[in-house]
Amino acid sequence: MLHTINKSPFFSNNLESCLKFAKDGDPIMLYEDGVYAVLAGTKIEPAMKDALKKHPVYAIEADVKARGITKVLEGVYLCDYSCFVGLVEQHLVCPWF
Amino acid sequence: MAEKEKTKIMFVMRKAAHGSIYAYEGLEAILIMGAFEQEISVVFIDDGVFVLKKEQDTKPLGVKEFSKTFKTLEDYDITNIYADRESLEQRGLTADDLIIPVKVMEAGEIAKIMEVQHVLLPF
Amino acid sequence: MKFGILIQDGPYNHEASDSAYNFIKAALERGHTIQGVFFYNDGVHNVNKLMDPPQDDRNISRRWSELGAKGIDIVVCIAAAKRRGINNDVLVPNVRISGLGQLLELSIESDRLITFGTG
Amino acid sequence: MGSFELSGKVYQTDEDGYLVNMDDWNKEAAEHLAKEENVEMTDAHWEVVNLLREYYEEYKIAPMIKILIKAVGKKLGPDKGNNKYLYELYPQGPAKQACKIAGLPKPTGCV
Repeated sequence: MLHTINKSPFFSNNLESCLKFAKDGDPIMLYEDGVYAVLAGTKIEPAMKDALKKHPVYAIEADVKARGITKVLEGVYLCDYSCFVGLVEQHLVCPWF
Repeated sequence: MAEKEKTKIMFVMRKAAHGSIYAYEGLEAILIMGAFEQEISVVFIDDGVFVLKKEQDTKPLGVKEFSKTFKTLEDYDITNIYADRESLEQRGLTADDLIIPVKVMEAGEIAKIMEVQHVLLPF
Repeated sequence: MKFGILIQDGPYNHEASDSAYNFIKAALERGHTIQGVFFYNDGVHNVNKLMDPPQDDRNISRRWSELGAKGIDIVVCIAAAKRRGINNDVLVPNVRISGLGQLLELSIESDRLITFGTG
Repeated sequence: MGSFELSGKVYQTDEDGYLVNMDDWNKEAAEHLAKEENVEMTDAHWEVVNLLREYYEEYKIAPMIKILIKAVGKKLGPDKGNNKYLYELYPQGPAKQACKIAGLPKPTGCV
């Protein structure tokens, strides 16, 4: 299952809920304000580092760049919409709104 | 997918009842889509569990008391209705506080049911 | 593959319409079919032809109309539309109003259905 | 939008003749709405209309035909809980006509 998140983890519990339900190995796609989760040096960094051990984590690069996020957590794959589509080809989508 | 195989569609309800329209329009979607005899299921997670809270009195607010409409789901043979145990517990609720019977489950069990769906619809 | 797209929120207020559009473009480039786009909730505002953004901004309703012109089935939920004052008179071309049964059909016919919205 | 007047009271209706305010409903209004639908109200007709109102009170929704048949069957017996019986009473469609006479909101018909 591919989990998609479009809200900042500083604003909503969507990422938290996603991590509770996601099975080890499930990919996570961060887009829109969801990409704030990849910012290094924040209070959710420990949770993200833990998540990165269990899940491939992707973030839409256009959203990351648009938000001035330059310090990206190590291990996050920055990707484009083609890559997003590629993940949807392989997985059922579970959106966390 | 084989022609006669029913499509598994799960509604994932994570938002409370009256602060936004998602829960209500989600319910409308469940009722219409439920009439086409596919395999519909509904899961209540996070604030979604508040949608089923008993004793809602919407008269003072002047909006429809649609929590009662969930009771009609069994007429549509929609009986696969789940709630996340932890979401209930964190909100001080138990299954007895809800207007319809639900299967209370752990997140891991719910995730397994999600995985076998054809479509997950968030409301 | 056949993709179905559900859009639950309106244009401009939120990035959902842009993300959906970018997703669809990428899917088409990868050779996939967009089985249909279904607008529900405030998503019905996406295809209002009265939309008139400033010159230097994207025109979101025109985007959907252009995708419709390419043969993609763009459907607006009638119940959600009625509630919000959207009817045939204000729709951009190449878009139609229909019922939630269409969302069910889209769910059945698509290999994957993906939702964009605010929540 | 339209309206009709009975015994000095004005009832607002929508473009399809449904009552705008459910709370306006009474037997007299129901008789009037039935006449507009060319339905002669008998005890059998009232049984269905009353059941619809009870259903709405309990579930806050007008049932679609399939569900109405189920509910009628449960409440009034299997000989009445079928398409044929209900269509004999309400030839233009029980969900539509009986709902209108019962003063319920128009079925969304979002199918």
